[in-house]
Amino acid sequence: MTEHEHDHDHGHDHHPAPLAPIEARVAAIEAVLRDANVIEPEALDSVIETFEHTMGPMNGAKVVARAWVDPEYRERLLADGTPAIAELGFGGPEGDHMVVVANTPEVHNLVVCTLCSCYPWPVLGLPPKWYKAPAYRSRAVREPRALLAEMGSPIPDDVDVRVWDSSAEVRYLVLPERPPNTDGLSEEELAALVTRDAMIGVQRVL
Amino acid sequence: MTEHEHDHDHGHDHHPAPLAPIEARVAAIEAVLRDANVIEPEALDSVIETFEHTMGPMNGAKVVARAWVDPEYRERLLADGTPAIAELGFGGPEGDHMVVVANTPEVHNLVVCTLCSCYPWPVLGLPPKWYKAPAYRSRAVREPRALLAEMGSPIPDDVDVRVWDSSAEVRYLVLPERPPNTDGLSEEELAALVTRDAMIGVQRVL
Amino acid sequence: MDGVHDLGGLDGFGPVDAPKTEPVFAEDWERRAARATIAATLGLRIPMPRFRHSIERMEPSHYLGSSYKEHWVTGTATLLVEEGKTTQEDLDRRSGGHFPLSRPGRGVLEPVAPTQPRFVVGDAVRVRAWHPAGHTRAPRYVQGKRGVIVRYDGLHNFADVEAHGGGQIPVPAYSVRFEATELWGEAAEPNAHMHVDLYDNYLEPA
Amino acid sequence: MDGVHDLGGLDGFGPVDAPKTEPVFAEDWERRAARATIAATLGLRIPMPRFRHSIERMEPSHYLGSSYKEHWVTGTATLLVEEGKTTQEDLDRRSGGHFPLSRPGRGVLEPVAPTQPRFVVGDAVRVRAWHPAGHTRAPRYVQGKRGVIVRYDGLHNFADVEAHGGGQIPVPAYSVRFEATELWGEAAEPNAHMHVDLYDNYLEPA
Repeated sequence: MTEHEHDHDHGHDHHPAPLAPIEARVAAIEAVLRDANVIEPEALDSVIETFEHTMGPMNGAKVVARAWVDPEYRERLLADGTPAIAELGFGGPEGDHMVVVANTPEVHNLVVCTLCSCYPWPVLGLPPKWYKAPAYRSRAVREPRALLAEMGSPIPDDVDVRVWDSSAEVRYLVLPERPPNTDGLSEEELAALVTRDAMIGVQRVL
Repeated sequence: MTEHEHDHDHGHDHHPAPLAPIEARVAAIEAVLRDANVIEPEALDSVIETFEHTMGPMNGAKVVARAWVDPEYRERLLADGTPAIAELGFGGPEGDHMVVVANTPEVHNLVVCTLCSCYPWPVLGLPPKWYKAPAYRSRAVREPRALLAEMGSPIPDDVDVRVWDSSAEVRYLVLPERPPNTDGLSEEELAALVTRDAMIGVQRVL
Repeated sequence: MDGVHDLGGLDGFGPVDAPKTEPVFAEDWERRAARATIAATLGLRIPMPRFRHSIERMEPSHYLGSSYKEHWVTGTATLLVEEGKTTQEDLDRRSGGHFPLSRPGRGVLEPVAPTQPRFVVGDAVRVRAWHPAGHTRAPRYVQGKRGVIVRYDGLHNFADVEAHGGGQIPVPAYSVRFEATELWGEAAEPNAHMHVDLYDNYLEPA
Repeated sequence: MDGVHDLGGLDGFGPVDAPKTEPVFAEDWERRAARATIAATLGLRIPMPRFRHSIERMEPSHYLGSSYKEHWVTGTATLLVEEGKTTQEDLDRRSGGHFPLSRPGRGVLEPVAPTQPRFVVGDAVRVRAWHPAGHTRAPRYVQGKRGVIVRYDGLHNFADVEAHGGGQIPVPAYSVRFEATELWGEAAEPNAHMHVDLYDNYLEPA
């Protein structure tokens, strides 16, 4: 960072100061938060740890596996996602208006947030970078079949592709189809088959 | 440039090579043009000199002044711009399908190229940077009145604002209104009053 | 605002680069950026729509050329300036370079009152071609387009006013289904539907 | 392609920064870039629509974040690669860093035959919602919208096929007038009209 400091005085001529490195920008914000008595950033460490260790697709996988083994749960889940997901202990910010959409032989669901990066934190954690990047957000609503084929999941022509743009308060979870030949697996073993990508809808077959 | 060369080998890892300076990129193209026997860049020096010295708004200003002093020329100019402009010796690439649009007390015209940078080279030269930049191109068709007001030319509500997006082959020239109290001026003196901005339409009053 | 953040249908971003797995925070600054963002929005009591709008106001090339964590950094710093906790100069000094911030907003606080649902599932609706200058959750790709209500999601605080200091105004929200051909014309893929979550205020009977 | 080059109506770029005067070429590399661009397009016989498309295919953040002269450099280098005169690696080596090029095209050569005018001045037309993947001169902001023919401009080579190697196919071109409210809905300014020059192939009777 220090190698850029001498350029600061030139910020107003035709050679603007070089961009501050992103690490230095974060440090500047942290310092402002402290010096202006807004809040101590460290006070949020526990929230960050929650993102890293408590939230994540392993939660959504449990919801999916339960729906696969328990038809009544599946019915509750599809009728009103939020309380059904809360039965398994998951909820909170970005997860308090959950809608679960089920893939069937006739329907494939795909979730996107074209306007920003909305994502169901309690069941999937923070979104991967590609979910928030322009290529996915621009193409998911315009050419979902081409996109899914590129990402390894071509969708047969007779399957209705349903794209869900989470543009308001609802957050979506895709319920994938249970893979064939899994009758003997336990709920826990089934959960281990469920991927983040399948619950976003960019992977059709598990 | 040399300070970046050592980074070239890292282009395929997670720290891509730094961007080559634009001067070095131009030099690389020049070298390719020579080495691949496409053409000697220097062979085009005379064309570049034409852009710098022969083309420019001084040509359009002569067209405007002539139209102000010669009603029959004005009529020909508005009926079919290209031959009328050729009468004064101006024509060629980006000027062979000219349409001239006249401002009146009831009408104000504004020219833009939203898709790229089309511009009537023979009468206005190469466009200024702002004409090619996103702010102008995005706003001219969406909020021309707000844009013109910001640029110093508020347009009265009862004046029809006509925006011309030169999206195909035609190139436009705005014929501004002749300023009041200029009866005694010669055609050459009148031409000296005409600005590039008035012939684009971002300036209404001369 | 019809900004570049409103990515639905925009072309030119190439393939989705989706590694199979990635860490929640790839680098330490990303973890600290998330922490500082949550800290600032909590400490300053910034409603989520206002935070989103602080990111939407980024310089478009910066928005498209940086990661979402950098968006958080830029939005958070912009809000700290707008709340009087720091200044551009202070951030530049602290970060040892230029600290890019978002542009000033152009949004106007619309007078909106709480309402009850005007539509039921199955109703044909048209999305208003509202194109507000400020924050909105009506993506450009559905504005002016016709769809059908497929789900009622209850009352939610209207993001468009909360983003601009108008407080929490509960209005109905729905999921609206669109035919791909209605949105993308001749470029539409077969057998595909897009669903967008829209507030009652965005809709009119079709 | 509905790329970021298609700027009409996009918001977020701030005020137009228009100095009163500027040199034709502010820096030596700009003059040399113009010379090399003209040299390459002449030497390789690149039709103008193909050159424009080489720029439209730039990485969107690069397009929006760089000057038009840098667009020329990027498009020209991309065409030199696509014509087999150089390679990415050669350009990187020659420029001593990373030389950013445009993305591969996705355009499809449409079968188009020469036609005669189907419309006359005064006809109501609708612009096809064609949204082709390749080069087009139908801006996104008028696709699907209704207007009125105000001028017939004769036959011109259809840019959409010439850009993709289809040669020179003469088709009619018109200027089409649109009401601001048709294009921008509730955000339209009063007493304003937008005119876009459109090929016959883009239009259908309204």
